[in-house]
Amino acid sequence: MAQQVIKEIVTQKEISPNHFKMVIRAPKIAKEAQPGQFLHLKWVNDLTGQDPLLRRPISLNSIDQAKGTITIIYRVIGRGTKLLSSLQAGDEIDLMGPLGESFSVSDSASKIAIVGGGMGIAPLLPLVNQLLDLDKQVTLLLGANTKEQLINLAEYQKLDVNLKIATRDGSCGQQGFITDLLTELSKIDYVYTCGPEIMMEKVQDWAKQEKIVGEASLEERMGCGTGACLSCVCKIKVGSKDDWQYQKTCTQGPIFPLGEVIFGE
Amino acid sequence: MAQQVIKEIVTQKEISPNHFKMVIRAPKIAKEAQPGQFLHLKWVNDLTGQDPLLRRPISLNSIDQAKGTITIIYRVIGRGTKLLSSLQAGDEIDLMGPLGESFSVSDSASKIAIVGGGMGIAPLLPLVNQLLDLDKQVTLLLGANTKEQLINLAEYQKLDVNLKIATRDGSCGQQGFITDLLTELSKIDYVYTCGPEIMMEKVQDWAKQEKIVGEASLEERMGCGTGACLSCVCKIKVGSKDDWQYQKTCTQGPIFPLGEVIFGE
Amino acid sequence: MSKVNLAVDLNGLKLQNPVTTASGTFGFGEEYQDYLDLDSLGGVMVKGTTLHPKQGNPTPRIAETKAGMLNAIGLQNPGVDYLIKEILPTIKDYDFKTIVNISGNTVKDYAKLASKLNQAGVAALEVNISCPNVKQGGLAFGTQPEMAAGVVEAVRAETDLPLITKLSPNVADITEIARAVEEAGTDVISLINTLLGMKIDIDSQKPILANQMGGLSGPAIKPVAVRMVYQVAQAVDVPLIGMGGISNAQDAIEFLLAGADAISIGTANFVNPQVSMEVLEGLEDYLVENDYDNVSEIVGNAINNSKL
Amino acid sequence: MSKVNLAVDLNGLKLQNPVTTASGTFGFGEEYQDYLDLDSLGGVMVKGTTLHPKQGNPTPRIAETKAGMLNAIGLQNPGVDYLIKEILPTIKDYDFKTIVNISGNTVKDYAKLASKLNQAGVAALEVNISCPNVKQGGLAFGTQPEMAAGVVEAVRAETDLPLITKLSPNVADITEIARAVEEAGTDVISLINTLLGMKIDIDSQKPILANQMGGLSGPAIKPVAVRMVYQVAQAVDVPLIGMGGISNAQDAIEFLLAGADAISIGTANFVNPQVSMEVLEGLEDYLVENDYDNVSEIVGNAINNSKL
Ligand SMILES: Cc1cc2nc3c(=O)[nH]c(=O)nc-3n(C[C@H](O)[C@H](O)[C@H](O)COP(=O)(O)OP(=O)(O)OC[C@H]3O[C@@H](n4cnc5c(N)ncnc54)[C@H](O)[C@@H]3O)c2cc1C
Ligand SMILES: Cc1cc2nc3c(=O)[nH]c(=O)nc-3n(C[C@H](O)[C@H](O)[C@H](O)COP(=O)(O)OP(=O)(O)OC[C@H]3O[C@@H](n4cnc5c(N)ncnc54)[C@H](O)[C@@H]3O)c2cc1C
Ligand SMILES: Cc1cc2nc3c(=O)[nH]c(=O)nc-3n(C[C@H](O)[C@H](O)[C@H](O)COP(=O)(O)O)c2cc1C
Ligand SMILES: Cc1cc2nc3c(=O)[nH]c(=O)nc-3n(C[C@H](O)[C@H](O)[C@H](O)COP(=O)(O)O)c2cc1C
Ligand code: FES
Ligand code: FES
Repeated sequence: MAQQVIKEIVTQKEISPNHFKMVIRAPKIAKEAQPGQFLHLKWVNDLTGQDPLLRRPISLNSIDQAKGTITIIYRVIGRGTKLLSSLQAGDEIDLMGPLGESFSVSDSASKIAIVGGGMGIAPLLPLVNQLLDLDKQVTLLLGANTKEQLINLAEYQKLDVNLKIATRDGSCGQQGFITDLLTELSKIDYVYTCGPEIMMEKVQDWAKQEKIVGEASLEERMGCGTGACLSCVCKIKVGSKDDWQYQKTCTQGPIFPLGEVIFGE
Repeated sequence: MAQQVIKEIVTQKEISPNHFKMVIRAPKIAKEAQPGQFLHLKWVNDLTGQDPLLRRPISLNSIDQAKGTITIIYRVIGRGTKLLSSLQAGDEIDLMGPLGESFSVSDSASKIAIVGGGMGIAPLLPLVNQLLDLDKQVTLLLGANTKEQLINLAEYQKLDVNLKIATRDGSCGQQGFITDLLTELSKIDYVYTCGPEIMMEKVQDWAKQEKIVGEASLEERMGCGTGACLSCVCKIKVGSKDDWQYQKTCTQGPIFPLGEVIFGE
Repeated sequence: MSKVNLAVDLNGLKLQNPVTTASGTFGFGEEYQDYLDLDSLGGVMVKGTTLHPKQGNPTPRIAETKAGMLNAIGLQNPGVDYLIKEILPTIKDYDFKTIVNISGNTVKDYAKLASKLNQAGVAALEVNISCPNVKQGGLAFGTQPEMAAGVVEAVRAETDLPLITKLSPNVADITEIARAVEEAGTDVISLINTLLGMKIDIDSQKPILANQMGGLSGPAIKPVAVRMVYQVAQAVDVPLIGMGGISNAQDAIEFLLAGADAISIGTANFVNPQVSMEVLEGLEDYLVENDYDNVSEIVGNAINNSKL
Repeated sequence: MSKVNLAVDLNGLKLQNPVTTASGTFGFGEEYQDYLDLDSLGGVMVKGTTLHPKQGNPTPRIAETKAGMLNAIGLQNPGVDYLIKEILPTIKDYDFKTIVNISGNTVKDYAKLASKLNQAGVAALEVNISCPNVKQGGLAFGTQPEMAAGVVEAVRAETDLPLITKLSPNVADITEIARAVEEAGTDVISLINTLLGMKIDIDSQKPILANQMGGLSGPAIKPVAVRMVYQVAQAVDVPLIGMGGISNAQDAIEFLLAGADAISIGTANFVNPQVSMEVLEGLEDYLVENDYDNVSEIVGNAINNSKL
């Protein structure tokens, strides 16, 4: 069950320029949250007043049930994330969560590919851990502008995953887009993707061609985070060929089946 | 010449419950400012956004030309002063000043009474010092709710002034209103007053009756602080008996001649 | 046990307290069940409903502004038949009053909606003549007294349910519209809907909303909303439900003092899903502290006091 | 030496750059001489002037709201004769264009004001048909197309000066008024004036402003202002001066993209007396960074881009 709670920040660290990692003590959320879910955050401080007015959705980057903590990793974009980055250990943060649907794990699929790009790498760590726990073979394709922006790289290097990397500046792995490496994959049963729309669209096209099922994690501007306001909708194919519906990214997503997402509209 | 500058806070201290004293390094303002003038303040911090939107007028409580510092003393009332009180040494503050007319000092007057009440005591210290420098005989009447709220009491006790005190709770001086002590005064040439309207009105009535000239320092809600917006006006008698004009507290005041102020409208 | 009587009777629409949630911001109530005790709300205005299902506008549908937000949802909803069959049964057991907000392209649409909902077991209808996000109808009905009255009369003819008419703030004289809908038979007036606004992205040099313009809501519009309630309260006799920027109990009290008999909370639900409970508690505290027995004792006090 | 051409020609009113200060918020300019280089402003709209001196409203005249403020100054001013004799001579040597904002109770008032100011050496007149704070006239002129046109025609007949007409946002369809004043012969349209609003003190249970209602300005109203500029730019051919909530260069650019040829800064002067200079610099930076030669190249781009 989702809840709204005010929690304490355990640590906050700038892990690379403009990228922050925040650990929050929230045992109940840590206990319930599943890979792919997100939080809807507000900075608790009388002094900030109502600017920005709305909350900010951020994915769970790690869920530590034992310690009762959750971790988020985010990039500073505008005023909201800038404010978030000014918080320190001991400060309080107002969060709603865990929200949204989680990634689903198919029993039959054993060879899994996960394609993450940029900030879209952030929600993948709990998924990778879950899949490894289930003894799946995981090929992880990570793309970013620079090596520094490859979120959780060090963690992944320690895990038993087949890691493939592409950076725009060539500072790590192959120079170019991570989707360039899709052709290297073979015999994949299931693919997960999260990242820029253009990347996910390419993954979807590739998966369709290769007849691979999978899921994508989407981002949309959110108001309520509860399914009430209908601001976060995305176009999802339903029924016959050209039919589609607006579905809510916050409650029906953010995870949607690959092949059904109509990107770029 | 008034200026808008961003300056550093040297110290900020809670001197009694909800009352704060802030020292700011501002050599140029310290050099130019005269007793009775005020600052128009804004908290410099991106995080606060635009709430409150407007600046806050606060009087100069001390002007130290030698050290290049100025001091303000204020009470926390609403969100603006609450924010102000959260600032710490080393933080920056945005100030416009020095603003307004200063108290005028008459060469011919030698026996001076000064009647201050509540927060209205705050702007009086520089005036007292100035008058003492000019070898005037100063009787200082200070009123407040409690002893704790008698601003600068310790400083005044060290100065060569005839100090009379009244508090509402009787914790210092006579119990009651400071205006109750007006009748004890004799042979006063000039009177200054600053405090609640009701107090200043009583001082004005008394001065009129005793045929004493003087000045009052007024407070009005301010927008610009520069004389541009006409939000801070007060009713001042002009010309013949019942004629009056709205005058600007920020530039034509805050100091106005006693006897000419129409209070309570 | 409450020490003050918070119940309000809006011309027949009885609410256990004056705190309701605004249409389009609270879904069908259930979306918020994890966050608060829905049973303690006075009423829930459910999402704007149309005769036929609507997909709504393309995204982005919202944009933030200073102390406010713009929305151009475009009335996405599953249509009245689906509402009656699939949704209303799931919320009928809550203690709050379910009020269905209806929107049409034509007067006939409104009448049909009313007739379909008449026996649907809802507490009241809120006639939205003020949605700024649909091309036809909507806004036009809300800005012309005769058209506004026409819609209300048509709906009135089809239903015995208490009728709330929701006014648009995008007019020169809101009292004119208020009087027109009162005469046409509305039981209650709710106000305000959103102000029409827009935001431009200076990098792409395009409006942020796919729909270009949208409705401005949130704290930014509160002064306009309070003013309109204050004006309408003096112009009509029917009870008012005030809204626009309410974020806390103080804001809600301002609306009551301005002449609203009940209030509705919109955008603030997104910021703080428990805001309606906090408003309810804060209102009760205010009444107790100031020795009132009944919430109605403060309604319109600012009008009376400013005439002193 | 500026790398971009910032000069604008508003139907004959030539400004060295598009940054002006809004009437009632910048006095006669001189009030701000300690804080900025007045000579670098495009224009200064001086305080609203009436035929006879006016005392204005009782205090409190202002109240703060979320991201905005209410004012009910009530047009306190020394009257047009005093303006011409005592004030204009003191500001005539600045490089900014002095624009006199005029308000009347009757059409005749406006005509007389125009005729008195015709030879007074000012750069233009701004006809305020939109002041919400005076009982008679003002607002009424701004909400009815025929009355608005009547005022403009009467002023037009008395002066050869460039004529700016300032519109009220308190209307259902601002394009209707805009077209009416364009036809009546205005050279330029400025918009928006303040939205009518109100704030109530919940302790005293009274409106905070002595005048009860006042005009809402500041960042809160920017989305409404941008929307109206965007609408009016598509409805008329005369140039526009956009205003309402501009606090920085980004805000100003939004107005230009929405279709304003110049902009005016009001409330933000109170918050930051140097804001107009910062807007000017920020605008120039934006134009340079995006390789424009002329500020006019971005005017209305959001309109064109949203039609793509
Ligand atoms: C389900 C979900 C999970 C997310 N997880 C992460 C994460 O783990 N790490 C991370 O860095 N970012 C994540 N994002 C994106 C993050 O929400 C935005 O970067 C953030 O809202 C920007 O806020 P701002 O005030 O800094 O930026 P501004 O640009 O000032 O924001 C303006 C408005 O646009 C919205 N907005 C801006 N960018 C986005 C975006 N990409 N997606 C949705 N709304 C946006 C904001 O919420 C706000 O309403 C996620 C978004 C969604 C929807
Ligand atoms: C010339 C002048 C000198 C002043 N000097 C001092 C001083 O030395 N020490 C001190 O403690 N206070 C002083 N004040 C009063 C001080 O400005 C207010 O207490 C302060 O503005 C309250 O702001 P707030 O946001 O905390 O309160 P809020 O009540 O939230 O403010 C709301 C609005 O009302 C205005 N306001 C509230 N109270 C006053 C007031 N008494 N006078 C004018 N405007 C007010 C605020 O500026 C703001 O615009 C002075 C006022 C003036 C005009
Ligand atoms: C996202 C969103 C959707 C809305 N949808 C509707 C609607 O369907 N019908 C309606 O009458 N009002 C709708 N409104 C208007 C609100 O009910 C309310 O009148 C307005 O937002 C002002 O209140 P607030 O400032 O508290 O949000 C909507 C508002 C928002 C923010
Ligand atoms: C204190 C104050 C006084 C004003 N006086 C006038 C006036 O005399 N004439 C006029 O046309 N507009 C007047 N206005 C309106 C402004 O010129 C401007 O149109 C409005 O404030 C919106 O811009 P802003 O949000 O940048 O302030 C006044 C505004 C304020 C805040
Ligand atoms: S954010 Fe409100 S429905 Fe998804
Ligand atoms: S505060 Fe603007 S004129 Fe005094």
